[in-house]
Amino acid sequence: MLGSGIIRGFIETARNFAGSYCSRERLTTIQYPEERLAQPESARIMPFLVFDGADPKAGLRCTACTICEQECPPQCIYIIKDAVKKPDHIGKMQMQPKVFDIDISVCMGCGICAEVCPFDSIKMDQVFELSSGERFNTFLLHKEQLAKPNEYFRKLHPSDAAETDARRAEDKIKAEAKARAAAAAAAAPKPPSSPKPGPPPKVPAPVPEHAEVAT
Amino acid sequence: MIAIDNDTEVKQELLEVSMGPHHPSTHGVFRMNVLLDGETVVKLKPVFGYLHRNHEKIAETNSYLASIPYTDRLDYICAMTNNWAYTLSVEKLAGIAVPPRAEYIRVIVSELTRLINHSCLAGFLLQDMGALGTPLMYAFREREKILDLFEALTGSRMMHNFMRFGGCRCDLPPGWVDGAKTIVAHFGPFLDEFEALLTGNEILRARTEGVGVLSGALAVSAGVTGPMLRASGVNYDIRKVDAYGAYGKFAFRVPLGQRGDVFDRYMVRILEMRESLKILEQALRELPDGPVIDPKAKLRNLRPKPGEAYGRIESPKGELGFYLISDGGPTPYRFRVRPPSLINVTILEDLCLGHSVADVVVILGSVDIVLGEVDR
Amino acid sequence: METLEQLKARLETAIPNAKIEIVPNPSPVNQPSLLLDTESARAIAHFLRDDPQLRLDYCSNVTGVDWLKAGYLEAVYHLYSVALKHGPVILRMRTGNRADRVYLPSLTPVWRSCEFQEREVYDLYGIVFQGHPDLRRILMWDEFVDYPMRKDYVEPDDYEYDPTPHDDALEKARKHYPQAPAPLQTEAAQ
Amino acid sequence: MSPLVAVLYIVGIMAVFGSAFALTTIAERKTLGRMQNRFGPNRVGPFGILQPMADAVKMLTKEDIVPSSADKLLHFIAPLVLTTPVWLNFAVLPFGDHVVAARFDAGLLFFFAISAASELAVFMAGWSSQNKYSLLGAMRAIAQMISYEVPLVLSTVTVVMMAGSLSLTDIVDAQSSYAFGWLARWNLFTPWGLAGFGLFLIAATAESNRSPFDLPEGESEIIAGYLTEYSGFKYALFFLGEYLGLFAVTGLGVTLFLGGWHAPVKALAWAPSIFWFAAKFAALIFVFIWARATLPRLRLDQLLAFAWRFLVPLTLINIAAAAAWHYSAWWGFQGAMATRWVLCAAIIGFPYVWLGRSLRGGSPALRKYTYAE
Repeated sequence: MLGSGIIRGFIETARNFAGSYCSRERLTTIQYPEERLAQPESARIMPFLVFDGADPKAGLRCTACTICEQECPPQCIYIIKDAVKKPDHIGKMQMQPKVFDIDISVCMGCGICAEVCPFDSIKMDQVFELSSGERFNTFLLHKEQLAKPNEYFRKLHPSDAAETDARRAEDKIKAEAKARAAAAAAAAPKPPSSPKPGPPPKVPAPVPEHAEVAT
Repeated sequence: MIAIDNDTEVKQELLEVSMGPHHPSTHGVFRMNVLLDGETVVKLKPVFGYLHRNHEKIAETNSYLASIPYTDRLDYICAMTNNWAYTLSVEKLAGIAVPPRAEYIRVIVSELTRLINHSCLAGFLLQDMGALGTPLMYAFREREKILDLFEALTGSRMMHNFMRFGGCRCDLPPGWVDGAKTIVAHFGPFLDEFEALLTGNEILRARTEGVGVLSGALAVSAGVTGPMLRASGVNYDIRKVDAYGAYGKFAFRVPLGQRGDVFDRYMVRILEMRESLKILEQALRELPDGPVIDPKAKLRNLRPKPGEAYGRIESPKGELGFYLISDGGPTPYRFRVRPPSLINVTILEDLCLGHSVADVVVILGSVDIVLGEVDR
Repeated sequence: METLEQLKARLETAIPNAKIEIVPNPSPVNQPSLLLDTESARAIAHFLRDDPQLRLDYCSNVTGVDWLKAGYLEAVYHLYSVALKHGPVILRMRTGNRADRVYLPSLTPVWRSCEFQEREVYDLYGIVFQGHPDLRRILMWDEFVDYPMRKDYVEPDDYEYDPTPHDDALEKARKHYPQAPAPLQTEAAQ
Repeated sequence: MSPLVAVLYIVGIMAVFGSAFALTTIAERKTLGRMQNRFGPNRVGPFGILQPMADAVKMLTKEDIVPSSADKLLHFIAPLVLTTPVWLNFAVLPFGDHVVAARFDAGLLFFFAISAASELAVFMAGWSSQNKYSLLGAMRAIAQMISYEVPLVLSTVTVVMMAGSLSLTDIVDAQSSYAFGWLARWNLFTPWGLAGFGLFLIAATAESNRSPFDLPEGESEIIAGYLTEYSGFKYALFFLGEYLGLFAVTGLGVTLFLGGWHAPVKALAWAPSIFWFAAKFAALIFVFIWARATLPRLRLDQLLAFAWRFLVPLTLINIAAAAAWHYSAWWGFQGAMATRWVLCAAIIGFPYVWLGRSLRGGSPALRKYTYAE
């Protein structure tokens, strides 16, 4: 007392002053544009749409089911269904979005859209440098800007992507087996008349690639 | 103020000052209409609403799930506890059980949140006292480590959106428990360092002892909760009273103050952090295996049976409660947040009367309000 | 703690002309509540606070509910006992209607914690608490006229220009800006 | 002194302390940063060394805002009134061997007379701004500066007594010899000098409105005090004036207690005298910065109580200690030096403890906290 507490405080700041020259522990600043912290796998900033293969339009996993639109807390997703259907990875005909807009000036990055999406279509991006000097045409992202290849998703969230890819591959195998069984069943009583023999050229089966990425 | 009028008669006038919203200590979101006699406070009326966004109304138009990320933004320093209070209320309303591992994880993240809140509060308090941010920077240094941990777990540093009805959104990533153990082990020495800088400091004690004394009786009547209530010597900790979650399984003590002044409020928080470390050590050691979410719990389309429920937890700032009424629809019919910050600030005027302007800032700091929660 | 029925009986003997009803709560959590009449509410509140068996000295939560279909507003109080560590006991009071008979007795003289919360209920629901020491708007600004938490509240048509309008905002934008600025035209062209 | 030399002195002082101002701002920010586990400014130029230039450009290009209800004339001249006289303080400070602009016989008196002008400027600023916070800040400043002028002057009285002169050059000369043939005979190395230096430092901190006595501009309480309504160049002038005041009082401290431009040990006396002055000056400035990083702010009533009930009595007692030291100088018995030290330490030490206790209102026991299970 009578000044001893103040002197203890002085010693403490002096320790930090000296420590800042010899220990990273006492100089914690990350000098941002030059230095960057690695983001953890779970990091989530803004949503994006995953597509398979090379064509963002044909490979888009989104089926315009509008679940994300309904669940989005700040209502920043805006979907209009297209009249034309397209086949998905197991060959089933699905709806596709004509308009898929995300207003990222409203989006709060909660990740609920990615969580509720039953088609593994919407996932969370990790790009955080989103500021722009132009506020009119930059923040309402359309599906062309949102669509990112599956490889990108694998890079961001390797374990999540591995699980997704495995599940989708399994779905596909099951669907093919089912189609074969159905075809076989159909072939037994009468000549085969399969209208859709699966979409082998459409989906470039991402299984082997994924195995490499995941390991 | 002394004004000399024509008859050279000395006249005493009161000075009315509007502290805030453009005041460095109110951060643009809070105002106090203060009537001063010299520098002594004669009257003080807090004015809120600068951050009002009617969270309750938004929640009444959104599904139960979609309100979780909004609760992150109530008390933006302690998103985890906000999540927990809300999910607890919905679990009560819909009768959802939580698996033990999820309960443990909830306790761990909540106690880490308590460490963040209390250490930052001490920093902000000293900042308001003019210590130029040094304690705040030290607190932030430690907070960063915990935020890194939260980011690895939830993907976001502050807006965690982590808990779900019936458990937690995801399991702990590999290596997380070890990271948490390291942080817990290092936090005690940090607190010693922090206290060396502050607790014995004569200036701090002169500024805080006997300032803003709150009696236990007034505190209870005014609904003051959390460390502020306990600093006034009232033993009421919802972690003990309700023993929600897994809190019944841990040995910890509740520190109580004697005089209810600013120094007691500061010290009770420091001691509470040390107790939190004990809880964390136990929880991290005994963390059970198993699922982190009730497999029967529905993520979407939750439609609880008509009825109502009030769930509350001990958030770092006090009793955070959610009062929900369901009419059987997909959205809550009534969604009410019981914000500890707003109700703790009820007695601000009682605490400040007779003190000087400089003390108002310190008292306000010791009440520990977050305007995101006060205004909602 | 005694059951709500016992409490009701005890209250009715202690306060002779009190009219109390038990409001059941069908949800899994067992939290039924007491519906008080406005005349004896404050006497009941005093009794609950001072009764040695109850000592409900802590009013945790005060809130309003707008029952649009039933046509009344309701104030709900959650009481706990800090001294005896039990609770909650839930009190409700109902107004006559939603337009002019919106008066309820304030319980701020009994529990100080109601002060800001009753102001908030007044602000957002328009329930006027008689006997409140300082009943002003708290979250909305003083000149605001409507009560935003009521179920039939229509938000004012005060659209501010939104750089990325979509959905309802786009409709509004079109209405407010018939001569659509550039981004709206690109939006419309889609 | 020829006019040419006078002009040289004027230009030299303005150049040196003007750049010292720039250097101190950056050094202060970097030191504070290091004490708070961060870098401090390091973006403008190598290691952020050009930060003061950037600050200057920012300050000078900012809009000069004058409140419409302000007293325009007073508002305009207040920064000038603060900054102009401060320069005169440096005239009497001996920076090195025969490096002093004006050898006043009453140099110390002149110094204090000049530095009192800053109070006027501060009140002008606070009053003319027509802002409640400015006025509160100005009133705080007046109360604080007048209160702390007393201990500041009293703490220097001992030095004047021992040197027998008010001239700062004479005071430096009185500290020029070396004890035991190697250790400088600075006033700091005597019991009264040590205590006097501590008291002087505290009073000087308060006098120059530095943390923990920065109440007149206590940001968290009254925004920026009397500076609230100032912007741009005028604000920069205030800033400059405050730092110059700090430099002047630091230079005075070096002169009075740290032996002026003399080397600490005889073996180092070969270094230029100006270097020693600069080194001591920088060390003292570092102490001020260090205090700023460490201490919270006092409250006004505590500040005044501290001045009148602690510092002033203690400075008076210190004079008695100096007298005891002076009149025991003829003691020649074995261990006389140690006895004198103990005597003087007791004369200061006991009142220190007693006054400190009474200031804190009784026993300063740490509180005990109970726990509920």
